[in-house]
Amino acid sequence: MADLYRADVLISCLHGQSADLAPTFRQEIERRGMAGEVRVVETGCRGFCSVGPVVSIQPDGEFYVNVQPADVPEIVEETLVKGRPVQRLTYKEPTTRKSITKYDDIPFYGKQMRIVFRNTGLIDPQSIDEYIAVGGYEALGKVLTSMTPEEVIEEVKKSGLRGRGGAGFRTGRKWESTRKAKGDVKYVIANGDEGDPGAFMDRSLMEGDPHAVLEGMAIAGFAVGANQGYVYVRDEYPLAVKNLNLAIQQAHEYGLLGEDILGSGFAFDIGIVRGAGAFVCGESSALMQSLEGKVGEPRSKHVHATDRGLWDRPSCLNNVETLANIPVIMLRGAEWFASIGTENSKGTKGFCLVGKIRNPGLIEVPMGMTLKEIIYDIGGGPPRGRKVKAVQTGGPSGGCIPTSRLDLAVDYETLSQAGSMMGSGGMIALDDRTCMVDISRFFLEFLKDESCGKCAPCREGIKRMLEILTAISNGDAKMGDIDTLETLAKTVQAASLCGLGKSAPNPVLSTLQYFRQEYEQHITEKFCPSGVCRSLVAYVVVDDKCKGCGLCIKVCSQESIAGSAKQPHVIDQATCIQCGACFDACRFDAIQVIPRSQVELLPKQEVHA
Amino acid sequence: MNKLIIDGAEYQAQDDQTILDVCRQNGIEIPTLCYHPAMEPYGACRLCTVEVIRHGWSNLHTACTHPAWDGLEVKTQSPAVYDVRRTLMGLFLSRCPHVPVIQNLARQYGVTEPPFATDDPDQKCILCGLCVRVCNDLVKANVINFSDRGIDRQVGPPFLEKTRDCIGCGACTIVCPTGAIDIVLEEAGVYAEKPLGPTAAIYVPSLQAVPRVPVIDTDSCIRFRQQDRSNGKIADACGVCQTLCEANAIDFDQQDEILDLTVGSVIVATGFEMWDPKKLSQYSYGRSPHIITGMEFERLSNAGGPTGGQILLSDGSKPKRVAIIHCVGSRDHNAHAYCSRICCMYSLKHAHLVRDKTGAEVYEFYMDMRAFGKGYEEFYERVQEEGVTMVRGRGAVVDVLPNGKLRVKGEDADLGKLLAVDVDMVVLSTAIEAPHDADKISALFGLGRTADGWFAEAHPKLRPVETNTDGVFLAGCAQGPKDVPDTVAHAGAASAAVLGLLDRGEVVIAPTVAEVNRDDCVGCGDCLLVCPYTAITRVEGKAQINAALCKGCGTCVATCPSGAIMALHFTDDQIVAQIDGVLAWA
Amino acid sequence: MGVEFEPKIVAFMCNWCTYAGADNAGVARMESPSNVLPIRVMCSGRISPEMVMRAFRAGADGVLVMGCHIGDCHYSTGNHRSVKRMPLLRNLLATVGVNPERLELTWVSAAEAPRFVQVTHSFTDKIRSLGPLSQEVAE
Amino acid sequence: MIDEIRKIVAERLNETDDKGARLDGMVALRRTGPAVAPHVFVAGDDLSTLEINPRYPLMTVVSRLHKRLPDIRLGVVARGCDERAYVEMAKRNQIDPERLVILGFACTAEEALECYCAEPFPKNLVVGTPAAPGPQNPIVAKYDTMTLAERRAFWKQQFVKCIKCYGCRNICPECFCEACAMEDKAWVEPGFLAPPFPAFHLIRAMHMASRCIACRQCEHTCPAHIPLTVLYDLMRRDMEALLGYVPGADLAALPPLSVTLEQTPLLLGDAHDPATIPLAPIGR
Repeated sequence: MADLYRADVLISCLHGQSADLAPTFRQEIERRGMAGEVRVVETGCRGFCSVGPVVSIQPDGEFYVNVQPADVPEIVEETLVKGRPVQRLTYKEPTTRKSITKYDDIPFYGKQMRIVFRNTGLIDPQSIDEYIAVGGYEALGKVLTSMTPEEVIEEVKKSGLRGRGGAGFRTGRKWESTRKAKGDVKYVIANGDEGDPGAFMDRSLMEGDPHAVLEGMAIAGFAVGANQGYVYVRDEYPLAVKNLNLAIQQAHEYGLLGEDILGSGFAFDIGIVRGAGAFVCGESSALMQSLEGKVGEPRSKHVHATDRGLWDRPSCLNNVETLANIPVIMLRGAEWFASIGTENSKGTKGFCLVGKIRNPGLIEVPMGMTLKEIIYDIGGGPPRGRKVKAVQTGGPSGGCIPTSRLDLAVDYETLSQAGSMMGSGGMIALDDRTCMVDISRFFLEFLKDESCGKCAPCREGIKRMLEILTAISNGDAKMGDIDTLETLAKTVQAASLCGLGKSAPNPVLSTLQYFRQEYEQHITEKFCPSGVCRSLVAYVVVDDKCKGCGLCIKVCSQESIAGSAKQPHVIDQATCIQCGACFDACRFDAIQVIPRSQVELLPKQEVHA
Repeated sequence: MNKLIIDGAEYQAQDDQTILDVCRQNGIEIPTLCYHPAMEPYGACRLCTVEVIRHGWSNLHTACTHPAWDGLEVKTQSPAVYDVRRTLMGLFLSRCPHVPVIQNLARQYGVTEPPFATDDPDQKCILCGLCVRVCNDLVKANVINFSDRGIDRQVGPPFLEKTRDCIGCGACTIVCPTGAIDIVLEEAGVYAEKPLGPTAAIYVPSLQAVPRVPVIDTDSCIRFRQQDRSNGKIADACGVCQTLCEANAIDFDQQDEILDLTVGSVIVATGFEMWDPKKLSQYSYGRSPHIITGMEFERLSNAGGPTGGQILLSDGSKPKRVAIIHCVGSRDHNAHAYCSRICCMYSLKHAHLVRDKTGAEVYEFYMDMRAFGKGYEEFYERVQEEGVTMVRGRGAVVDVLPNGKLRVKGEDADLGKLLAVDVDMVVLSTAIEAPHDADKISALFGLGRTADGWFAEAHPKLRPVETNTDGVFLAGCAQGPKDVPDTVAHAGAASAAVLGLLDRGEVVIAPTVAEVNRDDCVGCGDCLLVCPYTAITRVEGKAQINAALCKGCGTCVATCPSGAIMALHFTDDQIVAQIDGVLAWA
Repeated sequence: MGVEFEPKIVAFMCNWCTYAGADNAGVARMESPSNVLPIRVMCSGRISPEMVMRAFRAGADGVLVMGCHIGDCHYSTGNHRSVKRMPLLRNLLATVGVNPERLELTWVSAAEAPRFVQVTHSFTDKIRSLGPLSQEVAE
Repeated sequence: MIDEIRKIVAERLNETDDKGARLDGMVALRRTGPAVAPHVFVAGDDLSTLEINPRYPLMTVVSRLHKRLPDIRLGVVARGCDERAYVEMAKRNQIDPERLVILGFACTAEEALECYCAEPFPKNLVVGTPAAPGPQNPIVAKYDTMTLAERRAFWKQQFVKCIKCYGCRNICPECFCEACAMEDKAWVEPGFLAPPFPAFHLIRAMHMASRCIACRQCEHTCPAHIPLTVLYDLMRRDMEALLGYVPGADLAALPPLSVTLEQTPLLLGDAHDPATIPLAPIGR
């Protein structure tokens, strides 16, 4: 058993610069002779990205943000030796600037409900003992000793759990189909091929709580009658691979994987398969092709993978997040789980909340929470002076939901009906400095590279849609192009081979649905009101608003702005590259976006650099 | 039996059929590009998209991949289907604006002009993957595949570099719907195919072949190459020809057989091989397409050959001057010392053909004209009268000039001068030589070979078709260079020798066998050890020789310590008498 | 020693290789020394030490034993015996003081008419230089 | 020693084997007055006349008995050379190993010295302790340094004494042929005494090539005191060097001159080119 310690220092955000934190802490604690009393634990992600790296001291729960190695001696001196918080490093509530010392009191976490991410950031993911200490593998024990596979499936069905990968297929039904499928050899596959740009839920989970995934897989294996599982992880997640491998090894040592688990006679083993990082390999048939060692390209599937999947054998493919829910459901019961969420969407969902927002990060909320609550209450709303224009959900294949519909409850059906999708959990807040044409273009740019290119509508259609969007951005489009774009988008949606292609037009279609006027404005007025499409806009100083503070001069990378103190400044249109840095910097709204065409009409102004 | 409704009418389908199968079977037209009946459906071009209504839900699916389930309702012509196909054809036409198949299909859906900008007007590939699948799944040559992803996807060999793995089977060109693949032969020249030998695994041996049916070259055919020859099982590879042959004329089970025959006589008629003129670099063979061997000239001038029998240069023009060089590799101590016997006469024939077909000037470099046969000298005179320039002297060197012309240098022995002639084509009358694997035949039958590699007859004058192995005879060039009449005569003699044996019905064995004097035999058994024919056995403690098995080598005689064995006709006394005799005489 | 000494050489030849080679040499009008007195046997394996001794005894100054190359024996392995027997006999000659060079074993195939000529010439030259055996034995 | 041999012979004659069979007799030497002669002792015989001296080729007797009486099972009181003779004879069907029990005894050191014997004891040693091998014959030891002329002179001097009595052949246990090449007029002209040099002795030497087991009987017997074993020792030496064969050593080894190169390869030189097969050194 683990030794007893007086206190734990939990260090999150183990990427990049924070890598030095743990050694520094250990050195400092060693220097002070407290090595036997205080333990330094490198934990998984806590989701609160805007303030990382974060350190929390247990058991009292002091929570320090933006911790640098230089801060370590002070934390050790103050908190661990003298028992008082370091005010300098506590979290400050953004509006009131009030200092919040304890983790539990931070509003970012207040509205969240952490089921999937119950352990990440709190336990050492490389220690199976810690996972067991927080109730890990209890569910597996319960399932193997007291339940039949049918009962497990029934429980999952009753819980209402649906696939967290995005499509929302009912997990219980998938398990049942796999169980009923003919075949001696069956597989459980965990999909950890998280491909959405900016999304890292699966990664945080696999890095921060790998055993939760393994336990979920073992239970799934028992339920569907599989003895072999595979975790498909992208190779860009080396820590996830490392922690999962370690976890598998430990579970073997503890008899929680392998032959005759817990004396039940049930055998289950798990292998890690590393994908090379192709978005399309998140698609189930492409993933299985890749697992089989072939090129990750989707197949037409009129026969479900539950009947003929990996190596043509019945295969149950679940997202890692789906699987991490399973142990909790088994322990706390389907009814408890079903009590969370909406009628058709039960439980919680993890999101990666990013974009023009104050508290970006990884969150987990109950299904049914409105977008507004997520964006404002958890995300802290847009930065000063900005307005939320839309929320993009569902990753590159998702859609944009306008401000007017922010009271939408987040669940599978509602999001679909609004023209977007749940997806794997990307959520991007777009503010009024976001151009909807540009955002469509951005996603199609991503998909153009990530489409496997097998089927013609996806490959050729995305290329053509992107061409039209680029033309619109550049002011080269004509009115009929929007109709062509829409026709193309609908064809790609209807005719593509796999989910990637079928959902690829979503960004275009949803922005067309809600922001068609913005598209038209780009074409008819040759103007991008958000100031993003550079060919269409010019930035000018509004003389009577300019206080001559010079901030814009400082931020201009092109040295295109000139002006004396307290005198209105001038932008040299000849050298301005329309980056908008001045616009974002100005505290007096003295910089204005105007159509590029109007530059000619401006009075000639001398610019003195 | 599944029942489904297609465009309002009911059809029946098997469980393993797709919607496309049912439609094709019933004459319902559905356009396809990436589909081929010989291969698994792929579902990439999406052109066969149809509307499928199941349990009241309507969805678009590709007919090629969707099973023809019971109770489906399928619409192949609905507005939604039409719209999808129209948009798709717009995309295809924009990609490949000048491919007739695409143009025609697009026109059917009302698309006459590419709706989008064309990147590459010469693009023909629609990435349907048929070539990739035929190469990998059917042919199993695994030479081409897709590279890159998304809009950068393209088809090619690994790293898009030339590969030696391509076997040039051409299956990809056959299945390609848009004609995007060409087979380009690396070696340029008139001879679009090599002058000798086929280029594909299936070919008609000769245009003049009777019956004129193709054959499969099992050494080149991938299907046969991949079969496990040890157990004779044919691999499940390729079979494109069988799949595509409408007459069902291809039967892979027709195999070469190894027949076990018990025979009394064998005629070895293994013929000759052509000597490779690359072995003597002064002839520059291989450095110009216009330096060819006599055998290649035969192919070139053959009506079934690559030029239909015309004698042409690689640019398609007729040569103006041709040199024919005799004794290339024959009568040459750097190659074969012997005379190949046939070259003089075929060279004269070639000269005649060149004169006849092109009117070109012909220079014939000869050392001696060996026109020894009946009518041969007359032919020689006729060719001379046709205006062929005869140069007596070895054609020594052929140079390839920078302008592509060929310069033949040699000595005109009659004039006593060195000579150089610039010509358009050089025909090398190369030597014939014993087959490269004659040593195996030699070991198999215990045949002797002469120094130049030909099989040795039992006696150069008295037993010209027999060998030293009883029952094995030689015919034709296996024994040495011969022209056709001589070969026929020699083969006739060999046949007659065999027939002589057959006619007798009994074999007379040589009387030179060994005999045991049992009185003197002490039964030591050394003779049993030496006998290579196990002709000696021990009977009642003493050696006994089976005269039918004994070949009379006499090794046992020399071995017997007791002097109890006698070699008939080579007895000790006889040999001693010879020894004494020759020494007395000397 | 006589200036005009011409050695007498008994050459045992196997029927299939050497004899045919000698025959071919003759057909090709190649010249081989008349000192060489051919004795045809079916196989070099037929030649016993007694026979060699007998040749010496009967007046030969040298004895050549010729057969097929190893592996080419018409009787498969007859020459395997010769190649063991003759070297032993050469040693025995040396043991009793007779120059062993007077006995030579060599392989000449039917195809090797030139080799036959070369072997017989060089052996004759060698024996010529050794002088008469009778003189050697009489010493 | 002789007492022990007699005792053991008595025991063996009375012993029964697994099948209850007894030896039909024991071949040994028996004193008959002043001389000794081979004798088959049977059970109950007076063994006090059994002798082991002098040396006598008893295997010749065994061979004749085996041939004459196809069922007889014998024992033999044998020296090392007797046993070696047995090996070569059995190999050539002159003795049936199934019907012979060898009761071996070791020669004395003095005997080994006299015989220049390299192995003065049988492998199947029952009585006595092995004596050290005798030295090499001094003539053999210096032979390599002798020139051809010296050798020729030496042998001519020896062979001229030969009276063609065939004693060497008659005493030899390995000379069991029915007809002898030395008497064949094709090889040896009759009417010459001494026999022509060197054919007569070389024919016998070649016949002994894979047989001579160095028992020295021929030399002991020779009335002309020709040192025949010098010739045979040199022959044996060449045999071993060229073909690796030591007569009398191994019943399973095939007679090398009668088998193929695959069965017994040349140890020196290349059979494909006989010119490469070397000769033993000759003095200059």
